[in-house]
Amino acid sequence: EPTNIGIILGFTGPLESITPGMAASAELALKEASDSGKLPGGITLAPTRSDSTCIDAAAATTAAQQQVNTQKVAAIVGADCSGVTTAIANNVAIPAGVVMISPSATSPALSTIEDDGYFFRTAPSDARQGEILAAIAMEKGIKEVAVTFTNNDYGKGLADSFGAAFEKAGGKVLISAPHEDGKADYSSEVAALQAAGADTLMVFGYVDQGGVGVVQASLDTGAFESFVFADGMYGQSLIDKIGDDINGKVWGTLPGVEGEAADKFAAYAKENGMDPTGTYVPESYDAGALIALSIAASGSADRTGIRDKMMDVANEPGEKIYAGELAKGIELAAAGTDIDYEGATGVEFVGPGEARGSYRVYEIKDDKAETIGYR
Amino acid sequence: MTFLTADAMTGGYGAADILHACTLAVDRGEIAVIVGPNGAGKSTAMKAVFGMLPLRAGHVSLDGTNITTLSPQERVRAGMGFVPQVRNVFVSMSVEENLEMGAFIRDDDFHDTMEQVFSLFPILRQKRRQPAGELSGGQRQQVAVGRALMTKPSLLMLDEPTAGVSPIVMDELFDKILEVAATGIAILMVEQNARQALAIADRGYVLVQGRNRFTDTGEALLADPEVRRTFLGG
Amino acid sequence: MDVLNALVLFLNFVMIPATAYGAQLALGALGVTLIYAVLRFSNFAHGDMMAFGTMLVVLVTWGLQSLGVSLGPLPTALLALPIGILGTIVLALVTDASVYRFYRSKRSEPVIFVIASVGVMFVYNALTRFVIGTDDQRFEDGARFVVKVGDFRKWSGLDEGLAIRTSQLITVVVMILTVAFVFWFLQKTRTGKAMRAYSDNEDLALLSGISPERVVRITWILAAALAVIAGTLYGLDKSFRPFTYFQLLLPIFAAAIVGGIGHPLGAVAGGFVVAYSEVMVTYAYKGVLTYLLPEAWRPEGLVQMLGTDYKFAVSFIILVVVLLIRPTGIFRGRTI
Amino acid sequence: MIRVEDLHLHFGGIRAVDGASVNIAKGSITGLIGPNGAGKSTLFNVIAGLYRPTSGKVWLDGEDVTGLSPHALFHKGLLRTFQIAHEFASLTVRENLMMVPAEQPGEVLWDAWFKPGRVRAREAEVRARADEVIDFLEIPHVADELAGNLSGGQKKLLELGRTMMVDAKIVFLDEVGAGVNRTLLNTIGDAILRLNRERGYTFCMVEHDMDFIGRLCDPVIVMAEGKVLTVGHPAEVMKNEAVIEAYLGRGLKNRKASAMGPA
Amino acid sequence: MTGRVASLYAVMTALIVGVGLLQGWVVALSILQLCLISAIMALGANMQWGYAGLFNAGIMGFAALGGVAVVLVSMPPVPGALGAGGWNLGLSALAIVLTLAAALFARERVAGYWRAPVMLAVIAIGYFVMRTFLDPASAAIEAIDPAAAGYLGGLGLPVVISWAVGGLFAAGAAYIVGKVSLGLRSDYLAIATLGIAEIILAVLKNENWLTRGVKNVTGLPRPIPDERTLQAAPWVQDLAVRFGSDVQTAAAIVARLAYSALFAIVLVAIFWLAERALRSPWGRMMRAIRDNRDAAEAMGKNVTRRHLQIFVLGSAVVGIAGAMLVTLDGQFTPSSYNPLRYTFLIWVMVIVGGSGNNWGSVLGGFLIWYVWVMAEPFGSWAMATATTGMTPGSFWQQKLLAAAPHIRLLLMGLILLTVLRFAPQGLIPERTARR
Ligand SMILES: Nc1ncnc2c1ncn2[C@@H]1O[C@H](COP(=O)(O)OP(=O)(O)OP(=O)(O)O)[C@@H](O)[C@H]1O
Ligand SMILES: Nc1ncnc2c1ncn2[C@@H]1O[C@H](COP(=O)(O)OP(=O)(O)OP(=O)(O)O)[C@@H](O)[C@H]1O
Ligand SMILES: CC(C)C[C@H](N)C(=O)O
Ligand SMILES: [Mg+2]
Ligand SMILES: [Mg+2]
Repeated sequence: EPTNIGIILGFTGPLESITPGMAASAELALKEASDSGKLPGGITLAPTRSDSTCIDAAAATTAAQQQVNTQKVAAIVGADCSGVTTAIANNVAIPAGVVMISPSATSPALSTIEDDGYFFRTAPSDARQGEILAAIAMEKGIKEVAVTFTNNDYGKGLADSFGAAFEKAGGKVLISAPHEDGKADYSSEVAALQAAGADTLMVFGYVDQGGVGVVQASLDTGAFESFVFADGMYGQSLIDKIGDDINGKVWGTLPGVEGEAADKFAAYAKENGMDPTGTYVPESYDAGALIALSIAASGSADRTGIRDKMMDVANEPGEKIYAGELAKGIELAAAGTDIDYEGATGVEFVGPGEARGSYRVYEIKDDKAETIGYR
Repeated sequence: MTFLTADAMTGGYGAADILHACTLAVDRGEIAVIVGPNGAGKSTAMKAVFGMLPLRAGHVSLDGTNITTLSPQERVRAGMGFVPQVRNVFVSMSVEENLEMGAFIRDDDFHDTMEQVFSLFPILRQKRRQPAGELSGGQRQQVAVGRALMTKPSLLMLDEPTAGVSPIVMDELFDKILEVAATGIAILMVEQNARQALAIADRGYVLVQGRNRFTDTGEALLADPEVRRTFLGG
Repeated sequence: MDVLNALVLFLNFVMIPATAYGAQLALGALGVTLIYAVLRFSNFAHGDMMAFGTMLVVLVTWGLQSLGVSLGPLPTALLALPIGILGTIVLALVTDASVYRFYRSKRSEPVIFVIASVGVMFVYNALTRFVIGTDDQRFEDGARFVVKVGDFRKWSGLDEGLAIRTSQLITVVVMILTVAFVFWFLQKTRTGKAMRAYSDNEDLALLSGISPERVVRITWILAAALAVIAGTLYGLDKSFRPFTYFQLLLPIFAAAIVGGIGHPLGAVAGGFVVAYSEVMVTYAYKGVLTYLLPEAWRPEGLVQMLGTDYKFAVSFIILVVVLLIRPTGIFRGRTI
Repeated sequence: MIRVEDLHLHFGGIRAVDGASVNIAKGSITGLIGPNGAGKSTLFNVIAGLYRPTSGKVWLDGEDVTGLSPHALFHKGLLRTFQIAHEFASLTVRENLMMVPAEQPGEVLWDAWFKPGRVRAREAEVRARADEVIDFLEIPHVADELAGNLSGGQKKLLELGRTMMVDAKIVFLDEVGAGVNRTLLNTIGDAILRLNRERGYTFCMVEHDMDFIGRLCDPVIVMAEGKVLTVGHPAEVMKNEAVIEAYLGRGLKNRKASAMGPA
Repeated sequence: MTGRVASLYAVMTALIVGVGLLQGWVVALSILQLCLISAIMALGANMQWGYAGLFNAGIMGFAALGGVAVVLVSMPPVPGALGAGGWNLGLSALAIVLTLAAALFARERVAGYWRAPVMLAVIAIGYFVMRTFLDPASAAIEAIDPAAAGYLGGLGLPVVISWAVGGLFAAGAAYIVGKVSLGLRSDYLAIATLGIAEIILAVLKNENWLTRGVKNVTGLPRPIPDERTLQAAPWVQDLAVRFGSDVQTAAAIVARLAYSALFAIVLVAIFWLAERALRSPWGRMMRAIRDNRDAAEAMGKNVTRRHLQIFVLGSAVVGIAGAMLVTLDGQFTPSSYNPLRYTFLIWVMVIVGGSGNNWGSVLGGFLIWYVWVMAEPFGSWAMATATTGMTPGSFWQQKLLAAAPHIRLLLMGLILLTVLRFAPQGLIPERTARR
């Protein structure tokens, strides 16, 4: 009888095109853990998917409720969007005492919910990314920018934190305008952004949503010559889509760590036929892996036990465990040895159980995103 | 065998029958008029003849062929034309287009027929470009009859064609109906202007509660004091 | 010179994109309006019918591309279009036979049709996603630009550039041809008139010998063709994603209604009204004014009536205002 | 009672009513006749508040009521029927009648919710009255039928019945007779006379049946092309050449004519 | 209640109980809570469509306004927010009122040709005056702790009060909307309301000073103790022991029962009023108006006013339900409002249940919500079953599994079409008084 692990992501709705990759990544971790055969008591982990819809809090909580009460999940990977994540956490997971690890909900507000220690996220809060983007921009000598953000808590929060940091450092945001995702046309947004007179456009959107529409329209009309992308805009699909026009015009950040963690995940993911560069794919793997490791460390699939061990397996001290090495990690953890799960993103939980926030800085060159440093 | 024979039609809209063995007939070149109180089933009988009401018993034949099972559309092609009592024009289309639609099943040149309609109802020529929905009640009635004439039917069925038309137009309508009949077309109509209608009718039917109460020539019915008193308003 | 710069700026950022977008909306609205006019209901499945048809076009285009077929500077999708249209016509006819025909025979209220179309929308939605998934799909090829920004600058010597994409040009041309055809068809052909007659008074159409089923069939054929054309042009110009096609439904309806639903010219006018107003009301006129005004008068702020945050609302504000001033839409609705 | 002064109503280029001035005396039964499209219904509709006139004024009992809404006019005692029956299709015949009277407590939500007693009492009264009207119209067998299922003529009767549910000052009848069986029409004519004599209703009716007009109306107003052609006693009017030419005609040409009438 | 009604309700009850038996009572009760709220929304929509034939496609907007009320009534005030922007907010409100007054004045006094341009000019000027006050106010308010607050905050009153206030908000908005748009024909009314709902949402998403916009307000107060408090309560622990369940489940059930009871009280009250109104002469009048407004008008009924009344009432009911929904979610997230879920789904409820019939609307609310949430697990289950025999990882297995979430839409569509097919008047058709 396998132990169920809930995977609650927006399989339908506005994020439906990135969630399959995220789910597959989390399932990869669960499968790796199960296949190792080393989980205590011969536990095997079975993912059970359900749909968060990304936008409908009521439907999402009902889905979560079913996961918790019917599937009797030991823990949940999810949800994706900050809004539904908050709803599920507050209404279902925390009251029922089920650990919930979101790979992608990045709203700063999630740092402060009363979670009894049940809520974690492998993605950093957007408060941090804004500061980092501002700092890099100043270093590059960018003084005036236009900002466009996807009109949700993620985009707005990021635009706010960037704006504050940038102006504090002496820069100027000439216009900060939202765009709605999934709309038909972005020419009016581009027209207004261009008219403000900045040369650089900061794009805080989603890679296959409005963000790419804005970039495409800007390039076509020659509105902006250079772009800065936040995490949501990272993805090969954008580069493929826009083509040569984009080379040399973009730099951006996304959660990520230097070196080993990322490399190992990239190799491991490719081996398993997945795209490691997908949005929040590494974070999803980590969310799944952390649950498996906590089960190993606590010796059973008990819900509260998973919560109690989470910080231990994720943080120092201990032996570092990377993607593809879960078997080793489980063995050690089950034996009571300290481990420090690094995983795909160099997981390090701070304060209220969220990733500290390391960012990879990249440029788009030769039809590829090239890493130029880490922060 | 008459040109149109509707024999012992029984049927209704729901469970209860409206028509009870109602029989109607009309021959080529003849005018048959149905009169009767409101709600007697006159319109229902017309619909039944035209195939718009499922019959539980009885049959309809046209020119010797049994058409009981034909759809209204097929009956149009078989030569039947019908002007319903209500909703009988295309309100959003111009008068001219209404007439054109009347000629929909015709493949020959129908401009002569249209000319004839216009000379019968001169007001329609004036209003030919106006949507029929903007016409007065009586004008619409003229459009409706005109539309049916456009089919060049061999049987023309009219459900109260003169309701709401002025006396002069009514006279002209009856004149025209006579003319049409004279060309060998069979005419079956329901009328409340019963005295005028029976005066030109070859056959008259008085329908009461879905049953044939009196059947005779128009003149004979007009002369019958009981019919006059109870159905023709004295 | 400055005047020219201002003009080019305005053309490049406002007129050209809005025209292309307006043409796409117009084609979508034309389909909606046609169904409304003849079958008397607002077809909520239209957006997803567009998605389905475009999906077929995308699949066929990929097939052609892999066979090495191309149209030179024009997108291969144009070759695939007829097949997509055919497939969608089949879908529309099957849907009609299995769903709508029943309600027609029962003479149900229009709202029943509307709700049934919501059901159909769900089903189409799922169908499209089953086949092609939820991702963004690219199928554009051929030359991307007719006029490029850089080339234009070089050629004209102006500071401001101008870009016209192939897809924008094709969109407008196809839109004009299609609308002209639909117009001619409805106003001049016998079948077209029969459709109008049917839409006006079903019973009487029957009495005139017009076959209702034939009229309905032709309506669906036209609507399906329009949907696929609109969807494909939109996909070429932006990209294909099932979800956006659902979202497109709202502006399309707005366009149809602003123009006067049921009126083909209205659909076209409505499409452009919605598109232009979205862009013009939220445009920041600072750049244009800077070119036009003397030094001292140049604006400090953005000179923007409404932030782009309200862009989506703008089309509806316009809609509401138009309806209040002219409650039947720009053209009087419900006559074709 | 009703005075209409130089009324115009233009639909775009069409002058449906083109400078009509009309007086309807209190207690009279005034007939309004004229060729199809003369503007009779339109004049009715303007007086009844359905259209706002392009210009001109309407007085009711000395009060300017131009442009008042139909429901306001109803409360001033002006009722009308429609040429094309406007029944409430999903209500029964009885309900059609019962919804007419004003000041029903049950039509105020508060009372409907919290004062069932008062509502019931008034309902009983209204129902009794509706049943009287139904008997009067000789349609008791369809009292509980949905009005949408009535025959064409029955609907017209219902139209008339609704005006009998309240005490009106003036009733406008737009072709009540069209499509109504002549025997019944005579009964209706009697009813109109009775209402006129016993209750003091004023009537104004459009009708194409000249016997009916001749029996009931005095005076008769003849309209043509949006204007008043002449006014007078029916017998006089029917002799008027212009009226005969435009409206009455000279009867059937012959029984088996073969030539087309004059175009 | 006729036999048909009773048996349909019995089936519905059985469906929910079935979930309780198979998936646990917590799930069943979770569904029940939302069924109750959906039923209330459907009742509101039914008043407008079923009673009066008003096609309101802006249900979403009124539901969202109900949500606003929850935030403004029940959240604690944000210290300093009123001080920072209060004056300017007041002035901009004044500007709006003055502008409207001036516009109305212009409409009265300016005749003919110039009326529209003058009114537009007045509104434009008023708009810019309003903006000059509003912009600094909103900037000042948003500057206060933007990550956690940055908005006005609420009054800190008990959350149940906000349900009534939500109704009032929606009613107020409906009054204005109705005043402008009720003259329109039904399809146009539909699209105008659809548009107005989008406008309301655009305001809620972008005016951050009001309800934090897209940054959402979370942690709304609850009308009953939260589950963690319940878990700690001795009587709940007692209950858990008595029924042999764990404390969490017991607390979850208690909480859901409490919510359900609250919602049920509201539902019953609204249902009673709605049903009583429909059966009264008032309901008869409304149906008459729906059938033929010209004739109703000629029979002395003030159609415009009655339409406005029912539009306001129906919207108020939707507003109440909207407030309840937000209370249950514990958060207000403007971006979660989309027409599919908040307008069309409600419409489906009304039509499937049987428009014009309150019993039908309630049933529709229950059934459609049930299907909406149950379709999802069903999809996964169906696909899992369908692919059991296949080689794991094969193309078709992958494809089918990936399609699982879309089964929900497919199923929803098919159920809708099936019900409509076999009961085009809805499951419980309108009772026409015919014998
Ligand atoms: N809504 C409208 N738009 C345009 N023209 C109209 C409209 N309504 C009526 N008319 C025109 O106004 C004229 C007068 O119409 P009205 O209905 O008043 O005639 P009427 O005297 O009642 O005729 P009838 O005896 O046939 O009922 C007609 O020529 C008609 O075509
Ligand atoms: N669609 C319908 N559904 C149910 N009953 C109907 C329907 N149409 C008519 N009836 C009923 O059938 C009966 C006969 O109606 P029909 O219309 O045939 O009368 P009619 O003789 O034409 O009367 P009129 O002279 O008033 O037009 C009436 O009692 C009417 O109530
Ligand atoms: C999936 C992600 C792009 C979601 C986003 N970071 C959010 O918090 O809403
Ligand atoms: Mg009849
Ligand atoms: Mg008239």
